[in-house]
Amino acid sequence: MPRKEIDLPYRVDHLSILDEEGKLDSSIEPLIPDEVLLKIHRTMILARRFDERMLILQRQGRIGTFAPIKGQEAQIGAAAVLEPDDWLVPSFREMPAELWRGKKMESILLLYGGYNEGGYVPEAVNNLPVAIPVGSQTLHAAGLAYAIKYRKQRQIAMTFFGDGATSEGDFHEAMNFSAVFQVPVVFVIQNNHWAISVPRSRQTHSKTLAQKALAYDMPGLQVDGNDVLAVYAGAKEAAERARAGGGPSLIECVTYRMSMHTTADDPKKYRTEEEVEAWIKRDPITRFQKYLTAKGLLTDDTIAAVDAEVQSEIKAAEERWAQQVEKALDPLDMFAHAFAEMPPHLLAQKEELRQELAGRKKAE
Amino acid sequence: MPRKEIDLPYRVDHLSILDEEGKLDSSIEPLIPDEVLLKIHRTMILARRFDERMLILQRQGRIGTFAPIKGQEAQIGAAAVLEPDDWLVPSFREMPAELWRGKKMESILLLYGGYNEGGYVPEAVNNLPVAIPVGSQTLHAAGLAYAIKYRKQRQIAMTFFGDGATSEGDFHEAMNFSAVFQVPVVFVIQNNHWAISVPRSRQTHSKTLAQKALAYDMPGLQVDGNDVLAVYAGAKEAAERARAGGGPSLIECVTYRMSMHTTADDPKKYRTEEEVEAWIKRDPITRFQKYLTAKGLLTDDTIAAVDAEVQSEIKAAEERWAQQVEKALDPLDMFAHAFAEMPPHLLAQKEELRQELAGRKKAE
Amino acid sequence: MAKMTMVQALNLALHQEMEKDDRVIVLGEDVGLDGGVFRVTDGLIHKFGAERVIDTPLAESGIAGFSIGMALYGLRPVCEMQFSGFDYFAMHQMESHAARLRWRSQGRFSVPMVLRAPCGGGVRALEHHSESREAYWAHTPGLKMVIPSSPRNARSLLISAIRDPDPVVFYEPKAVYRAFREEVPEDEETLPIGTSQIVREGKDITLISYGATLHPTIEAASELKEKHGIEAEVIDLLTISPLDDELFTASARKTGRVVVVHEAPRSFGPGAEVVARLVEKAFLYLEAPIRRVTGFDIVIPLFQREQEYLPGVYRIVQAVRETLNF
Amino acid sequence: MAKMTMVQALNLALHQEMEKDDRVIVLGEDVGLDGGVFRVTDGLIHKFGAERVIDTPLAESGIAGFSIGMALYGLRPVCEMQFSGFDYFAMHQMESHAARLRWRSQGRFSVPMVLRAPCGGGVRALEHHSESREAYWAHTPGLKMVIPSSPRNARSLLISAIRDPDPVVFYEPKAVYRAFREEVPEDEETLPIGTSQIVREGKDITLISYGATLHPTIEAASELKEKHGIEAEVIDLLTISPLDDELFTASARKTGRVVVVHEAPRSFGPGAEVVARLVEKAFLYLEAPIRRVTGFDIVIPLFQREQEYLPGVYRIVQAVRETLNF
Ligand SMILES: Cc1ncc(C[n+]2csc(CCOP(=O)(O)OP(=O)(O)O)c2C)c(N)n1
Ligand SMILES: Cc1ncc(C[n+]2csc(CCOP(=O)(O)OP(=O)(O)O)c2C)c(N)n1
Ligand SMILES: [Mg+2]
Ligand SMILES: [Mg+2]
Repeated sequence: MPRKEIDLPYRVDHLSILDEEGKLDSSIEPLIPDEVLLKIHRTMILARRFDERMLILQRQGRIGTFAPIKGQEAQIGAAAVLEPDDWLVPSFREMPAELWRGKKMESILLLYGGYNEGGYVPEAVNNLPVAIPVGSQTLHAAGLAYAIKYRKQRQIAMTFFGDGATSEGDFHEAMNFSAVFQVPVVFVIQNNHWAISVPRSRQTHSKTLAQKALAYDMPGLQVDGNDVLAVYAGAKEAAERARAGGGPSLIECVTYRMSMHTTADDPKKYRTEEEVEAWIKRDPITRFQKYLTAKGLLTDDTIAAVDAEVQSEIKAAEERWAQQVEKALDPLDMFAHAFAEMPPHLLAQKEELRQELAGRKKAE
Repeated sequence: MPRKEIDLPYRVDHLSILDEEGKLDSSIEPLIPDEVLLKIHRTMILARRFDERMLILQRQGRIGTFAPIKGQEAQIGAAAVLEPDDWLVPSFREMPAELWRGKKMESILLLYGGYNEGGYVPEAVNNLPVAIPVGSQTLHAAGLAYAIKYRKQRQIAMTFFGDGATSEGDFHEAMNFSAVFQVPVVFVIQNNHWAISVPRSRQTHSKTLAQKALAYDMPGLQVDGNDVLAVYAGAKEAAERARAGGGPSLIECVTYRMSMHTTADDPKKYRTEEEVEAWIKRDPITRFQKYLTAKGLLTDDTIAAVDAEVQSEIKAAEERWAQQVEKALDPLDMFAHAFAEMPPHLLAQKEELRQELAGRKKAE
Repeated sequence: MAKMTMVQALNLALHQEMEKDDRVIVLGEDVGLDGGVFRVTDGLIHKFGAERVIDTPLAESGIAGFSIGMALYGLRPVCEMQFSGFDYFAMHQMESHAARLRWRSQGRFSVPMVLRAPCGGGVRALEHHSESREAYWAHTPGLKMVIPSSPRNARSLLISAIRDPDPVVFYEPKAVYRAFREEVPEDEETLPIGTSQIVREGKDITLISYGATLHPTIEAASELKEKHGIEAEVIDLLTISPLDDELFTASARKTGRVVVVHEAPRSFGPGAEVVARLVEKAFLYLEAPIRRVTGFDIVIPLFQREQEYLPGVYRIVQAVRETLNF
Repeated sequence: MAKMTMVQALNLALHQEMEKDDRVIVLGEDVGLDGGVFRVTDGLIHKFGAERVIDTPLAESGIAGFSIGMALYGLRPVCEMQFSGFDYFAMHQMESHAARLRWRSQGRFSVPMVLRAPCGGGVRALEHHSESREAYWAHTPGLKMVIPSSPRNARSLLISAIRDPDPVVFYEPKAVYRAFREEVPEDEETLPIGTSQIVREGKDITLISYGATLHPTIEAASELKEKHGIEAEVIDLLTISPLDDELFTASARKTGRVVVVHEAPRSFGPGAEVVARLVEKAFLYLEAPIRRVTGFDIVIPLFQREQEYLPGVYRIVQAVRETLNF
């Protein structure tokens, strides 16, 4: 009895299914219907192309600062295990997952183009808006999951956040609440190796982020985050456990931010080209395409066709965006949605602004 | 490679040296000089008696709310590994450790008696004042330890906090910062099984609190917190590691809050008498006395003598307290120590109060 | 009708709202078996079970963020911060999410939560247990900030806060919790958030206060009448934000003289906003400077001296007389 | 003397203080190799090493609490919150410890730290990157709150803040960071915290502002003079708390009319305190209501509309003319 090791209920595994060369470990290949595989592929391409397009728009000054997602498209594997009425609780780098979940590109452009209206979430979609304060949204996922459990629904909540976010107290509190109340939530870390200029190794001293689950007796799994099959399989396992009443899980997706932190950032200040190049070899799209090609689901031609299609989708979205911007011209709308009902002082302030704008117009 | 367990650098042990009956595992008995053993014993008795006395004073209305420490006196084992110039960073239930570190009883009475002056910390003592916001002080210990490392000193910082405190984001951030910067700090959890009315089992889902160290690749150890030898041994190991540049450690002391949370609390609302009684059998003082008696260091007579001595020490402290209260009569002192130099608006407000007090006196 | 303390009245409000609406969930530290450290949630767990009356882990940001998640799902969480002196731990969740999610989602989501916290001094408590920082919340766009002053209005306002479609920070003055009893009708009663009340009519001067300091303010008004023949009108703000400036402006236009009373620190405190509104809306009617009778701009002292810190009858009476003699 | 932007001037202050005093430590998110997202800490890590220029984990309460620990040991940490919109995460550490430890320990300990944060709108940023919540800090006993308006005073005030024996919250208006250059003497220069300045003399009206909105205020003063022959005196507060009410009171006594300008939301904002002080100290001299030209009481809109939210020259000129026509 004097000094003895304590048995802990969990160990931490690493999961990889499709390696960098696109080689498959078929013994653990998840069973995904062909049309879903193709839809995942298509959304990954869409996300990649839309990201590239946003970068151009940003450089042209047509939208403001945003956080590119290049390299992190395999996150769609996690979103793909969600049912339509499940809840997605993203940070600011989940554009791929959001597209999978039906977010409109024009609304993303509206948001990063600087219009409040871009935050609108359609009634049918259970996605929370982008959350910028790092780590803070994880608690909302925990609370949503509690409400789901309270209402005895089959839904789950899935929240995404970065390696940096694991340092925030809110992440700790969200993990702890979720484990204590055994609620149906899946925590998905996008470990893209950097929090702006701070490398994963300086963010925390632990060997993995997945092992942080041990602090809460929660299952934790590390997956190759550029392997969409591994991401899918890990998320599926966690989602099924959650739906079956087995409580929360943590998944660390080891991936890489191939681009800058945001368009305001210059990664050359803090990381080497070699590192980036090494990761480009591990591109999630390339290896998934190899897999799908080997499976006979894609050819070079159909890949090119997908590319062309998403490009025209993006173009169409830009047109809808332009129309929405036209409609969004009234600055007085800044007062909208402050409260369900506007209190007198805001009515008065809105009137002040109306008069000011009218006066300025006249003065011109 | 596909799915494989990740090797983690640490395991979590439980350490117990002196069991409930006072039976010793002599293979791991720490080497503590007799006079230190006796001083630890004496301070445990002093803490127990002073706590009892404070409860009486509180019930008499002579002091206000405070948090009794009964049952947690073995924490002195941890404080006993500190050098005089090390830093003690307590919560509000470390009166025993504070007495060990030279805190004056009269100053404790002054504090809980409602005088700001009770917060004074003598120049020679590196104890931070009581910290009430749960968990928040752990970050101060981490920062102190960083400063120690920066100044290349041999000191360490030791911070105490409860089981409930491990739920706060600040605990997580303090653990993470400490591990990242590998600073000389020892985190000591007083797991007294309750955070007011919330039992340890509902505070967090993990089997132990010690395992939370795994989230940071930090050594974590659980010790029998009513076994002052185990507490000492665990803390010694951690302190030596810290001093040798080995970074932070976490120690979970499994103990019990035998009394109420604070004097404003009624534990009967949420816990059973049986539970309390079971823990009274594990009293840290009883078993330590058995050990010291078996060692030939104490007899029933010398135990009684210690008791009488501490009682008269307490009485003397109360007299000094009364004198200090006499001196502390000026309410204008509430403005003292707001800033190094009092800004004009505070000078003016102090003058307002002076005039008010003078006016009220005249009006009487 | 029964005579109740504020604690009992708040407890009644929670009982009735939970009974009526299964979206209402109570959560916080020790709100379950313990019934809250002040017993405001007493008995709820026995009636509604541990699923709806949740003892949470010890983490304020967690409690607030978890509540936000529940509210987004359509529940109506009423969370308790054990003392208002610990709600800064939850500030970022409230400022950055509770207050913004309706706006951020452009109306799709809302956060109908209540954050309750005992506030203020006067109960001989430890450090951090006597603070008044309502100005933080009042200054935060997207939040409402309510502080009742009596059992009856506490009950009515808490019901309104629970039913409010937007987040409400609800401070409960500890000094009033058990200070007196008041008739509280059994039948449900609400009070509109954003509306203040005249609690005593007068023509010579307007006294504006809320929460615990309303009571010395009323006492001061009595003393002013009895000893000096001064008729003070007393206004209870009840809601700090959105601030009802109509009523006190009208009163100030009538009396021409105003004293604002609160225990929060003076500088950048709630009283400053009252003064600013009066200057904006009743400038020509003001016959004397508006005095702020408040806590000082220091940490509220430990309990032996807190009565000297807190605005009391003497301080209010003096300020009124000086204002009238101006 | 070199012409510098505010970013360069702040960087100079840090370089010089770190060189002079090895107690000065810089820490925060991305303050090392990246030099801070606005480059205020650029180059420091190369000169002073990673031990003194610390890239911390991503945790604001951690950064503040860690700094408090260092300060207790006698160091002089200068920590950066990446944006002021994230400093609420650190609010409890600042309110409950930084602001109180001198008092709590009755003078034994002190917390000579600086908490720097870029504040305010006008740089077309994302949500949470344009806030002005200086009133939270200004209302907190035990803290000082400083907001410079130009490269030169930013440099002098930052040096004073670092040397200050007590905690200083130091907000840096992003809109000014690179807006213009100013001569900044190479030799060390300090400005006393708690002191405001007249930046333009005038006799007709007093305009009080600080930080970014000082500049449209000055522009408005020029326009008022040129177009309307109105001579406005402009005061730059520089320190929000402790508020220097002597200078603006004297000015108000002279002009009789005052407009306060800031971009923080109006209600319970800094302007209210200025009004309250003027009412207390210059009542008889006021010839018109004091107008507050401020941000509105809503979340600052995303960038397409932020210029309509922020107080600009037009809004200030209108308010001045209305005040003069009162
Ligand atoms: C609470 C908070 N602090 C600071 C920031 C500024 N910031 C934005 S993103 C970021 C790094 C985030 O890193 P990580 O969590 O790894 O996500 P990633 O950006 O890599 O996707 C920082 C510091 C913020 N948005 N929120
Ligand atoms: C941040 C914060 N939240 C709430 C409280 C109120 N409170 C005081 S002690 C306590 C329980 C603490 O439990 P634990 O950490 O286990 O320490 P113990 O009291 O058992 O020594 C609570 C909730 C507080 N002091 N600080
Ligand atoms: Mg990252
Ligand atoms: Mg405990």
